[in-house]
Amino acid sequence: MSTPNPVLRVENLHVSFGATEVVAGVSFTVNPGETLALVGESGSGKSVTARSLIGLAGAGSRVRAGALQVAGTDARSLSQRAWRTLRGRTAGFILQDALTSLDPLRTIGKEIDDALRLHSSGSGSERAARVIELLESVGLDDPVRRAGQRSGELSGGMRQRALIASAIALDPVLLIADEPTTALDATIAAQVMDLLGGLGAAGSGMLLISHDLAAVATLADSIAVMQGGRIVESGPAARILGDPQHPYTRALLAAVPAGKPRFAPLSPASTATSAPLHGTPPAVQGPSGSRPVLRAESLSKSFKVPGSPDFAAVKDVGFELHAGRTLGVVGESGSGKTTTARMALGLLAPDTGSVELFGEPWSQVPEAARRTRRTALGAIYQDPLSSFDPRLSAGSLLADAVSFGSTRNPRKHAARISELLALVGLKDELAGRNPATLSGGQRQRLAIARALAPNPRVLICDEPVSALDVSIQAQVLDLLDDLQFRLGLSYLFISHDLSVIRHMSDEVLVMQGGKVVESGATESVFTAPVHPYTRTLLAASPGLVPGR
Amino acid sequence: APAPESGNGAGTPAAATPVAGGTLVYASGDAEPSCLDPHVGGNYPQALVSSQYLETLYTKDAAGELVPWLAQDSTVSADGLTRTVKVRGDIRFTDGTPLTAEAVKANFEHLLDPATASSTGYLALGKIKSMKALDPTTLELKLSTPDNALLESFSMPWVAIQSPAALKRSQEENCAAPVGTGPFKVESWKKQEAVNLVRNEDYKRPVADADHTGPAYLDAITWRFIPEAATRYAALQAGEVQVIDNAQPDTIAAAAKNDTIKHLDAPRPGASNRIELNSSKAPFNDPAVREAFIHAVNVDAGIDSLFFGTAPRSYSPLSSVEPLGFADKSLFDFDPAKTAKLLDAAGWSERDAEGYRVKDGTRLSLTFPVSTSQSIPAEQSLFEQLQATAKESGIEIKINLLDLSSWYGALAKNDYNLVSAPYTKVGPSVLSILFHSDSTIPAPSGYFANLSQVKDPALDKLLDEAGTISEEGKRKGLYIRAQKLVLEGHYLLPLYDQQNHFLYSSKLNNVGSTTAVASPTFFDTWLAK
Amino acid sequence: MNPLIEKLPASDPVLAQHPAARPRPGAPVLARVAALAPLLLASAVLAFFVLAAIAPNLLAPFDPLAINPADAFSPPGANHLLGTDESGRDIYSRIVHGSRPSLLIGAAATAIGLGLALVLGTIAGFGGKWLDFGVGRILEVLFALPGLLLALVFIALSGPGVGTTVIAVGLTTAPGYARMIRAQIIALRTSSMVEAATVLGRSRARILATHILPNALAPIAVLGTLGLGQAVVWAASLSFLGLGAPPPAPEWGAMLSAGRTYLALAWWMTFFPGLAIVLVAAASTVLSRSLKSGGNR
Amino acid sequence: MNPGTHTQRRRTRITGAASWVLGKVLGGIFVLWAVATAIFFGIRMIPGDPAEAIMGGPGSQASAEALAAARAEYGLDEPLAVQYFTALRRLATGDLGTSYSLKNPVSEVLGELLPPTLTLAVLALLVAWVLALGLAVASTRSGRAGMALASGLEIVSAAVPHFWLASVLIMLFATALGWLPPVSTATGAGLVLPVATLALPLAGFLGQVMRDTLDAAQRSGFALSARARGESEIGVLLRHSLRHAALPGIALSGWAFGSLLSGAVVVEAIFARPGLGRSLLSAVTARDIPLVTGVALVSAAAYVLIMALSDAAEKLADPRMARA
Ligand SMILES: Nc1ncnc2c1ncn2[C@@H]1O[C@H](COP(=O)(O)OP(=O)(O)OP(=O)(O)O)[C@@H](O)[C@H]1O
Ligand SMILES: Nc1ncnc2c1ncn2[C@@H]1O[C@H](COP(=O)(O)OP(=O)(O)OP(=O)(O)O)[C@@H](O)[C@H]1O
Ligand SMILES: [Mg+2]
Ligand SMILES: [Mg+2]
Ligand code: NI
Repeated sequence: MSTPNPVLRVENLHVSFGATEVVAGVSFTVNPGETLALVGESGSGKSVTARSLIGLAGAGSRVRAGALQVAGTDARSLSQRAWRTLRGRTAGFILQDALTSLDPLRTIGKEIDDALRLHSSGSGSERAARVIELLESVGLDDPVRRAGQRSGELSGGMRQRALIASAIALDPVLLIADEPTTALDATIAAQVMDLLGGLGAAGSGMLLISHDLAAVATLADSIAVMQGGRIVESGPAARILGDPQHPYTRALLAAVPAGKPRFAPLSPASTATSAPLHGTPPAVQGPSGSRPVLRAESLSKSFKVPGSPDFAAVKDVGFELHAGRTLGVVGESGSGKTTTARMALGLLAPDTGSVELFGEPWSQVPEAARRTRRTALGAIYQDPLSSFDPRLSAGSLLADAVSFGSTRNPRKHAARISELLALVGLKDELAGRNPATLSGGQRQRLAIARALAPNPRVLICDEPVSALDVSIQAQVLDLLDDLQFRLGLSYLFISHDLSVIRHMSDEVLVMQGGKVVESGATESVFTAPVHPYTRTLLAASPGLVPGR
Repeated sequence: APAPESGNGAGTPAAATPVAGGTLVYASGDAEPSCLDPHVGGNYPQALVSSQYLETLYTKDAAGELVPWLAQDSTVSADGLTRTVKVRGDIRFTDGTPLTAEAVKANFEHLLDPATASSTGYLALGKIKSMKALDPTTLELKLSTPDNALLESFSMPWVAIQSPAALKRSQEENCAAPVGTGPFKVESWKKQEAVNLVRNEDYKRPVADADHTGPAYLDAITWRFIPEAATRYAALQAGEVQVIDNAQPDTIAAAAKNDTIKHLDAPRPGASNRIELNSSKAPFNDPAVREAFIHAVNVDAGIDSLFFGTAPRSYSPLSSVEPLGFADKSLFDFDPAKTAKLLDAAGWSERDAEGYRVKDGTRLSLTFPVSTSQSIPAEQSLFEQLQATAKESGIEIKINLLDLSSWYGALAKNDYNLVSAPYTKVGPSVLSILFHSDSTIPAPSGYFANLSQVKDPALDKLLDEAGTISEEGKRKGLYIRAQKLVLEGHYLLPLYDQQNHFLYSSKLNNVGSTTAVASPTFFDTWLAK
Repeated sequence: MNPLIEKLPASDPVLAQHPAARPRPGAPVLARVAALAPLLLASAVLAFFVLAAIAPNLLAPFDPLAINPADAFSPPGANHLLGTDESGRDIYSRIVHGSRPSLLIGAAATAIGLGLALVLGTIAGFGGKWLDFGVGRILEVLFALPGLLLALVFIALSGPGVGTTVIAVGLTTAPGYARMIRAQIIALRTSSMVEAATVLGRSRARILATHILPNALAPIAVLGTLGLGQAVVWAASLSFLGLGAPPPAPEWGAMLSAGRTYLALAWWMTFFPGLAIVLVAAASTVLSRSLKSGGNR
Repeated sequence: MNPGTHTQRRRTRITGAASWVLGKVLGGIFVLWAVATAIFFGIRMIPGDPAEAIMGGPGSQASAEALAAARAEYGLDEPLAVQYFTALRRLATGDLGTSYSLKNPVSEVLGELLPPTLTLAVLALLVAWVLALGLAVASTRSGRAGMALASGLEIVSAAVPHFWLASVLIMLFATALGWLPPVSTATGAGLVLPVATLALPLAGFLGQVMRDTLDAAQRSGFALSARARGESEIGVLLRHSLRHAALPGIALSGWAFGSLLSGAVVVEAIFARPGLGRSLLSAVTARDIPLVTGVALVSAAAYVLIMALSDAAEKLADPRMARA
């Protein structure tokens, strides 16, 4: 850690907004050619730290530091103009949210060109050539055409690549990447990580920020773990991953589902529910011999797109979900997972094919006929908050669900409501709160409680944990496991995260471009994939086994 | 008659020598006429603008005497049924057509043709039965009854003489650019912006009492329409325009303190500005209630505060410029005690919760439709003050502000107890129009002029006789008796003369001569450089 | 220029001794009050005028209709706070008494506009494709007609007066509201909240009644507050054109209209009623904006 | 991607544009038809005899024969349905009829009145834009107090009634200071006050929306990225935020134009400016059906056109809309 010329040296950094200090005395060093990973849960101050390094901590911020040296200059005494030279030229910055970090009104070519124009005096055509070169180097196909496209026309991965291209345009000695892969699905995330790894190898120092310890493991030379604005543990990557000392670091590592068997608890805190979790699946009927609770047969759905031919979102998808089992659905973004789920829920009529619930027609009957049977089928979404009526408190939401819509007075069903809250591990007093004031994990628990209110047999979970950070995700996954075990529920579980799917499902369905490309028992699909697409997916997954 | 002037305009001999040239910009507050030919319809805004390019057979001189203008002379037969008019032979219209007896005949025919839709001119010539040009300059008119107001009628701009050739054009064309004999002629009319008048270079004959002969001094007149009083005055102050009409009382008062703006007060002839009391229905079918009302309202206090001394109170049905006008101040004093006595006696003795008098369960309530386009704001405020003073005597006045169409609609439906309607006509014969029972018979449109709806055979007889009698002295006596009758019958509440105030820039010299209906003419006017 | 980053000792975070690091208790309170100031001010303004509308005699020293020609055109002063008009009536008292008709016209017109809009918007937003299309066309036509023409024709139809003004202003403002309410309802209809309710087995009618309409109401309250001020301005414009409340009612628009004749002589006759209108409209905008941001929070 | 797909894409874009235009044209025709119909029946419900309006307006003492002749000439004696279809047939051929009160063909009258009103409205819109954007920019760069001040200015100016503002402006700039003429002229200094009267309240409205968007853009991820790239504050503003702030302004401009036409009624009356607004007022008063219909149709057409333009401008300025 004491190389004479580090590209970045931070000592005793404090950042506060008004009276609250969000970064409280952080110190670290990045050497040339080295990658430092800054990890920690949401809100621990990672992004603020990163932004402070380039003098953009945010409006109303107060930044103080014992030392802040970027490529040898003391950044603390820089003028505005000097800061602008530093930004982009000396330090490249990749913002947390790739989806909003490019101006939707401008072409990515222009955005990248800006970086060049601001710092070098190359002619227009030289710069244009360099833009194409950069786009090519971040692995975008057809860079000439891409340069003329705007962020709205690009997928998340392409946007992130474009953003990286603009950050590395001037070969900065320091690259700061704030959660470069959160918005991306596994295949793309792996490619982006590869790209960043290549840059580190090229000699510049990199500060890589993530909330996912496992995800950064392959790239980082050293790791610093942040919690509540402080670094609680730091050291070489191998030591942190292999022999974590701080309890918080340990919890972070344990929360990663990859490699954990079905029903193994991920979170030490998840024992809030009563029964200890078993290491074996509950004794319920296997896939063969029993009648499936939910069965879909050759579902297809296309959407009208103005000005182009209809778009087939789902093509000939079929599956069976058995009582007490979990069917995982995995696939890249846009592969038709949600559309399939919506057809299963009877919210969307399939063009062809049919869905049966408990052996009876479901998708073909009118909504009025479905309504009485809906109690058997529940749903959980990625964004629980938007599925709540914003005017209702948590208790009222549950009362509404418990009473089948006849009352919203929580007192009338107090017993059942507290039972439900206990079931998902929420305290009773939360009933009076508005869901908007709950944390992400609490909201998802509330959503699960509401889905459970009418005693459903089947839950359709569409990316239920994708918005949560690893430790919270671990708690929610544990809860779902526990509920399945205790209530004998069946899950149709959708996720793009392979490790989550592997941990949760008995069988899997791999979707690509609206089709099921591979299906079967989870372990056999994961250990012996047949379809090339499944193989790519698996190869892309960071496949980290802690303690390795 | 050129009216008494305030300020020091044309009255004093111009110290400087007139210079020719320049364009006068006139800003009118009236609605823009839809037709520049005053034969069509016939209202005061048309009279104002057409006085610049059309002339009449007769006019009035500075002393208020009727004098021939396009006419040379006129005689009437002993029975009063044949009128011979001799026109001047040396005049051409601006399109080159000569002025002849035939031309005058063509004008009268135009006025009497229903397709022209003349109202004012049509009424003025209503007694002509037939006409014949005896020679190029002599026109003989046969009348259905004697009409001693005919020459006065001839002096009104609504019967001005236009080129017969021009009249033969379509009405649309003639409305856009009538052709006359005046010192100016219509060059163009840009709707909603301005009527552009240019000097008639061939004009030789002087108008009555003119200071010079030959063409006018001004090159041109731009006749603009600026409906907002405040804007109009601001434009005059800014020097954008040189003359404004419909000047507000407060601005006239302000202008008096201002050396650069002068004032021309030219009260209109004919009727005074008055409120008529509709005697055809309750409660004004009871003369006692009419009288009570007249003593209940404090007109003088309102005029004092609102008109800044620009509008002397009138006590006559006729304008103060009418020589035959008769006034009786004693009938119109503000006397709530008298009102109370009269109303108590008439059975309106009880009061309701709001303090209004009640009789048989009906409130003493008067509907007063007010046309927003005919009453200036000061007048509307005056009405509000009358409303407030009447309330103290327990009389409710409901003022309805209406646009012109709705206002006429309310009158046609007899949905009014009080109304104020202007009427301009030269001479006392206007009394017949306003108070003769014949005038209660509505035109097909529902319009009628006798708004107090007096139906008094004695009055009819007086008016008929006064209109046909040839002896001037007796005519005067008859008209005075008629006026006494309507005043004492409490059919109307006179307010003041029909207001006709002009403000103009002191750069303008020799402003002040007017036509018989008090519309200003600018033949002698010149613009200081 | 201040450096972006202040210097600290390299190690030893002497946090406690750093003056700025300690929370300053007064500052956030002050800041919060400063942030609330416009809202407080707006509420105070509206409260004043509402009080004036409810109990004008509490606030007005003079009878708004009592004329006193001798006292006409007195400038603002000790006797007449905001001066007198052409008939010697006290302007301040007239403004106070004018609050009731003016606010009532504004409120009633807004209510009519919103009510109409709610019906149209609900039909469009929840009535299916064809109804939506139909209502959409109707709204487009209403938009294409200049608002004033609509009001003028309506007033010509039924004669001027307070009732007519209310309906005319309501009619002219309805399409704008309807468009917003429709968008609101469509957004709600396709929201995951409604989807969740469907999954729980709720019927369409019930979802409309318990989720969509109640949630559409909050933005309507925002619109209504904003609309109140705008409706007062509209009504005043009609009064200005001589199509409003009949005299001598002290309605603000009518006062303005009368006063502008005397602009050069007595500016206070125009200025203060205009100020009342601007104050009400601006206050309702401020209130509506903070309602909106409160709702978003 | 292969060239074939490119052509395909271009073709869909072209047919897309064509169908957009077709949709706008059909929609526009529908709106015009509906406006004509509404006015036709609406105005006939107003008390007052159209024949009288023809014969010189209210209070005319036209004879019964003259009125009958006028009715016959203008086809007013036919059944209402016949009149309606005749009127529609005429409108379809572009014949707007003859004004009752002005006696001129309505198309001629409108041809004279439309340009001054358009000039006024377009200038007011431009000025409002400049003011709104200027204030938005000035305030985002001047801290909390600046924002509060700007917000206050916007809210107050949006609340000012046109006629009041006009009176105050005349008093101030024409009478007291004598800088500007109180009466509007076609061009030059005379335009300043009327344009200001219309533009100031509009600027308040636009400013509120634009400043919110500008503020959001200034805080957005892409602005932060740009700063992180070394972009100066001015650069962020010019290259990024302003374009975003303009979008809601463009979307509102169609609506704003409609409100400007209503505002023109008042402004044209006060500043004695010829134009559609002023003639609308007098046409309704005079029950001049053809002229009212004409004015309504022209302003509806202007509205439809402006809406289409702002739609197109929105699509141009915001590629997200183009795809939607
Ligand atoms: N501009 C700001 N004003 C006030 N508080 C802020 C601001 N930016 C960040 N914070 C607060 O600082 C804390 C740290 O935020 P930061 O964005 O650094 O977290 P993070 O570790 O990056 O979390 P995540 O993993 O969710 O990105 C949070 O509590 C956040 O609310
Ligand atoms: N209502 C709709 N109208 C048009 N296209 C739609 C609609 N719903 C979905 N699609 C399209 O169908 C495809 C499949 O969408 P779907 O939401 O099922 O994907 P997904 O696998 O759930 O993706 P993600 O992981 O991003 O949630 C996408 O290309 C999407 O754009
Ligand atoms: Mg972050
Ligand atoms: Mg999905
Ligand atoms: Ni290609």
